[in-house]
Amino acid sequence: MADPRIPAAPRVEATVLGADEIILNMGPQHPSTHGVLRVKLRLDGEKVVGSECVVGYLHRGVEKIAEHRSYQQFAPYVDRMDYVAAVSNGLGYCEAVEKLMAVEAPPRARVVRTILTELQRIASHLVWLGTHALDIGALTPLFYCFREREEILKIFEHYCGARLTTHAFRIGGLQYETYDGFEKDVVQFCEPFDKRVDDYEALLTSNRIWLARTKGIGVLSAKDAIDCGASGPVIRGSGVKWDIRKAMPYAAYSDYEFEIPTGENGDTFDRYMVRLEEMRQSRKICLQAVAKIPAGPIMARIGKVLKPPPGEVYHSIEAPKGELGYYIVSDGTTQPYRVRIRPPSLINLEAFDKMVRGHLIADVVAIIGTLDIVLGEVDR
Amino acid sequence: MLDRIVFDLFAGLAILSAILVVTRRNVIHSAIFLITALLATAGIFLQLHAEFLFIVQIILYVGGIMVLFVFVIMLVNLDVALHQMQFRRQWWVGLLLAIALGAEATAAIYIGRLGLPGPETAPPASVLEPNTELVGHALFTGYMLPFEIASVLLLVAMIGAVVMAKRRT
Amino acid sequence: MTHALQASLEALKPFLLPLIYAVAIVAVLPLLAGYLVLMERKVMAHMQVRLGPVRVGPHGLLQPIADAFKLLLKEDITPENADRLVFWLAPMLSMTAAMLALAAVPFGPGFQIADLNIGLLFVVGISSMGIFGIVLGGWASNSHYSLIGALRSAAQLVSYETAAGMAVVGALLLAGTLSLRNIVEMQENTGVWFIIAAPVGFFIYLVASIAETNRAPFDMPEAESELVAGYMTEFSGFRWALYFLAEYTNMIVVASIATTLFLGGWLRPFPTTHWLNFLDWLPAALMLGLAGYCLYRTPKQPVAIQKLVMVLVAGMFAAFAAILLAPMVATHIAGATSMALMVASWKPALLGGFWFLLKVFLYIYLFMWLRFTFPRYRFDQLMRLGWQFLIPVSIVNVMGIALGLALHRQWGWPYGVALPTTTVITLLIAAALARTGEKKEKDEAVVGEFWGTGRDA
Amino acid sequence: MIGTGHYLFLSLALFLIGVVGVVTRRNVIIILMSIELILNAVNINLVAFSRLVGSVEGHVFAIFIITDAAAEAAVGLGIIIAFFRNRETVLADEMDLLKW
Repeated sequence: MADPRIPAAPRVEATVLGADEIILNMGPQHPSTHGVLRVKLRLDGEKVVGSECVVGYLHRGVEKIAEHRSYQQFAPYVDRMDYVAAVSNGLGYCEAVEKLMAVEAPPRARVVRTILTELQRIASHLVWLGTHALDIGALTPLFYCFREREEILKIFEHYCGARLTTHAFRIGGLQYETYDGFEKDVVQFCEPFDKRVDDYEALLTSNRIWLARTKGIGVLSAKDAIDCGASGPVIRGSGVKWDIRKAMPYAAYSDYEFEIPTGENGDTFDRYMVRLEEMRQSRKICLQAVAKIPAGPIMARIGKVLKPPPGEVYHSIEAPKGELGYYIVSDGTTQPYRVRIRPPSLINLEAFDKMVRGHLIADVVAIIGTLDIVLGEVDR
Repeated sequence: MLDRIVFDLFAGLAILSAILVVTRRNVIHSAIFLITALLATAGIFLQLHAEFLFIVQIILYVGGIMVLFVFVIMLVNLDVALHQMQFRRQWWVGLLLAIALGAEATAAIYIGRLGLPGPETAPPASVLEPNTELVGHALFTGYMLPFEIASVLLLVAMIGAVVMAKRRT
Repeated sequence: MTHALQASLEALKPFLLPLIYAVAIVAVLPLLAGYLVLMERKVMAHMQVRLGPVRVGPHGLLQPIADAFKLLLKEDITPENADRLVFWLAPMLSMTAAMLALAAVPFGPGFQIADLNIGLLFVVGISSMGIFGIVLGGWASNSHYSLIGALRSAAQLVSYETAAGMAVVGALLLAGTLSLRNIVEMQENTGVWFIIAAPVGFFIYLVASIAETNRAPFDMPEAESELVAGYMTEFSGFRWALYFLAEYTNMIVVASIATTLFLGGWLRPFPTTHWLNFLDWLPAALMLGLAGYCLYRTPKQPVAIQKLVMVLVAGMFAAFAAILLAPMVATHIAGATSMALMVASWKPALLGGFWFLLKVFLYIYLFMWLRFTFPRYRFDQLMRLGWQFLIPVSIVNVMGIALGLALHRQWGWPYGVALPTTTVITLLIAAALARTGEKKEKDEAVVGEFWGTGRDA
Repeated sequence: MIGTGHYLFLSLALFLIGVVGVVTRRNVIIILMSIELILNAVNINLVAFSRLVGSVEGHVFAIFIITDAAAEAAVGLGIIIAFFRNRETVLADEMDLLKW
């Protein structure tokens, strides 16, 4: 199993503990490990000298389940991976299967998908911002973030009846036409949203304590970020301009104008700024998209029973947390032969040990927060 | 009468907890009983109309030095130490020595006691009032030099402690 | 026999009034702490666009009582490898120290258990013993979270007590006495609260007292997102309630000290300005206003029993108003019967108590406000702030006040010139200190200490 | 009425207990605590005589002794921490190295 070419990372318990070292077991039940992550920390006083992430407490065998479900049946399962960004998961899966079958969703469906996915990105970042601030001890932003998130969830609820695990898209397009007043709702949410982000910034960005707690914390250099395969805001915070929406456009992203924000130092503060800016950019995309939703069908012409030709496909999208990839192998039957999912949270978590060494316990929670992991996705 | 009760209470508490300090196996328990002994002594000070010293005892000894002790005990807490032998093998020599010393001192006090003026001749408590002002006055006039030397001593001790406890890298 | 009884009663007489005060404080304090929690939750809720407790009683007014019952009935768990004796002792130690400190606090001109001539030192010393409750509790739990919380707490308290002590010394120089009652009387004689004479000292005491009571943004020992609950992690039920009670009692203690030292204790604003005497009517008016508001809200309560509770609360406020109003009215009755005179003589005590509690609550409100606004400091930053900024500034502050007093007394500068001058000097030095500290922090920032910041790609 | 003798005997008792602690215990921290007991006993003496004579000089000396105790505790505990870090023991009779 171990690759001899890779030098083994020192395990937490690998060597004898020094006189004033202790092992602190953080999680799986802990208020700020964002679910059931378990981190074994080796501490010298309060300083972290070693860490090991133990994942798998939320493993449900999603990939294995896929092998016993038809392509359509599996779609709701992916919602349960990154449960704060269910729409994005669904988009990635549907597009992957469409690619495998060589069909394309009609333009109207693609635009609506883009709008919903960008709204979901904002919602996911809002959850991140609230919980991250809570980890660092600011209690109040959470409730302001959830106030805005509620509006997004209301749009989802109107559109497909569900708020959290939406199953909004179908393979080949959309099941539901947009409801009356969809455009108005989206515009109504997006117009004042810029001001809301300014509000969050007023609470945090210029706060001395916030700066002291985030600047220079969890520094990840661009090289390290690339080496460990990080993606999404984590790699962009390190200054690498990498966004699949631009690099390999999918859905309708090539039609819209938006910027890719990047950081400079790769510290927690930069990732915070990157995510805030991403929310603003997502709002911009939503406004552009909602202004001209093309008319037309919402579903491509595909059969009731999907039988993709034998073959394999890899398709990835820019989920709120990073690159979400689906690798699907088809053997020509109604059920996939193998589905492999590349969850961004798990790969980003690889950088955890590098970021956390030498920092204090208080920074550990800040770093877990800044990586924005969702354990449903890490463990699948 | 009330005086007597107060004295017996505090003295008994002090001696009992002092004995517990030197006999407990667990260091933290020892520290707790030392705190009790120090508080009881503070009570004795109060009875002797040394109000300022009473509060100095609480703030410095209990609130400062003992916190330091407890802090260090937690830093070096070793479960192993609990199961080791707590007393030296020659403990009885020490005990005998202490008893001899005690007998000698007791005899000395008992004999010398007659030379001491009785409690009736003690000046009224109001001589020591206002206590804080008097102590402060004495400290900053007659004992200015010792006071300054004590502050230098504290500085030296502080630097020494920092140097000692600092990690050599 | 009856003679002996009478004699002993005679002997006990000086203890009677303090005893009544003590019982009153011990009986009221838990209730007060419970309602402080409710106040905190309500204030927090309204700052965070939500409602807070509303289910138990109108506006959640009975929530503290329900909470208390829940805590009392909860299972009391002792961890298996805990040190039972210490685990049992620690919460009580915390609580005892916090309550004992209240013994010397003057709540009003007549309402004080004991006017010690070392009063201030007594409060500081006793409340510094509360730390043993935290440290020993954390150690006895035999859990790493608790232990780290306890160690943080010990270091934090020792550091910030120094700063708080120095800030207190500043006010002591102005007052020239350690007796809390005399300090307030001194402010009455000077005609100016010490917060105006020594604003820097008040600021230092404010920060240090937040740190001493382990409140956010200095709540390192119990930082819930890092250490679960710090030293309280393993405590449940009644013991946990004792810790909680101790925390809120400590808040009341530090707020009382700040009120006494800097905010004029039981004095109303501008106690010597006579055209402001109408302020004496304010307490009663405020209570009447509250009662009126409760009555106004009564018909809007959904359930009959909530209406009833609301009316009762209104009645309570009205009763308070009547009590506060009685001496005011009695002084204005020309008849001057002995009864009216007696009632009139209560005036300073009643109004003093009102102003004192009002200031204490405002101070605690400030604590809460800060808690909901700021993120939490990190432990080393907290230590740096304490040792490299607060303690030097507090020492400079003491020297500044001493200089101001010397200018006033030796060289005859007027009070209103000498102290502001030295305050400005102190502020300048503090600003310089902050600037150098910031510069040093920037130089020492951990950016790239462990991993390079090289950028490619 | 309590005579000075009472205080002297109390002080003596505390002093002796402290001495016993110093000479019999192996744990350095407890030895340090016993020294605190001894210093404390001395303070009682000073304060009792101060009361007898009716002057505060005994109090002043007691304050100096408390200062001294603080200095001693700080340095002593610093040494203990340094020693523990290297040898992982707090037992006095295992401290048998002059240098490491």
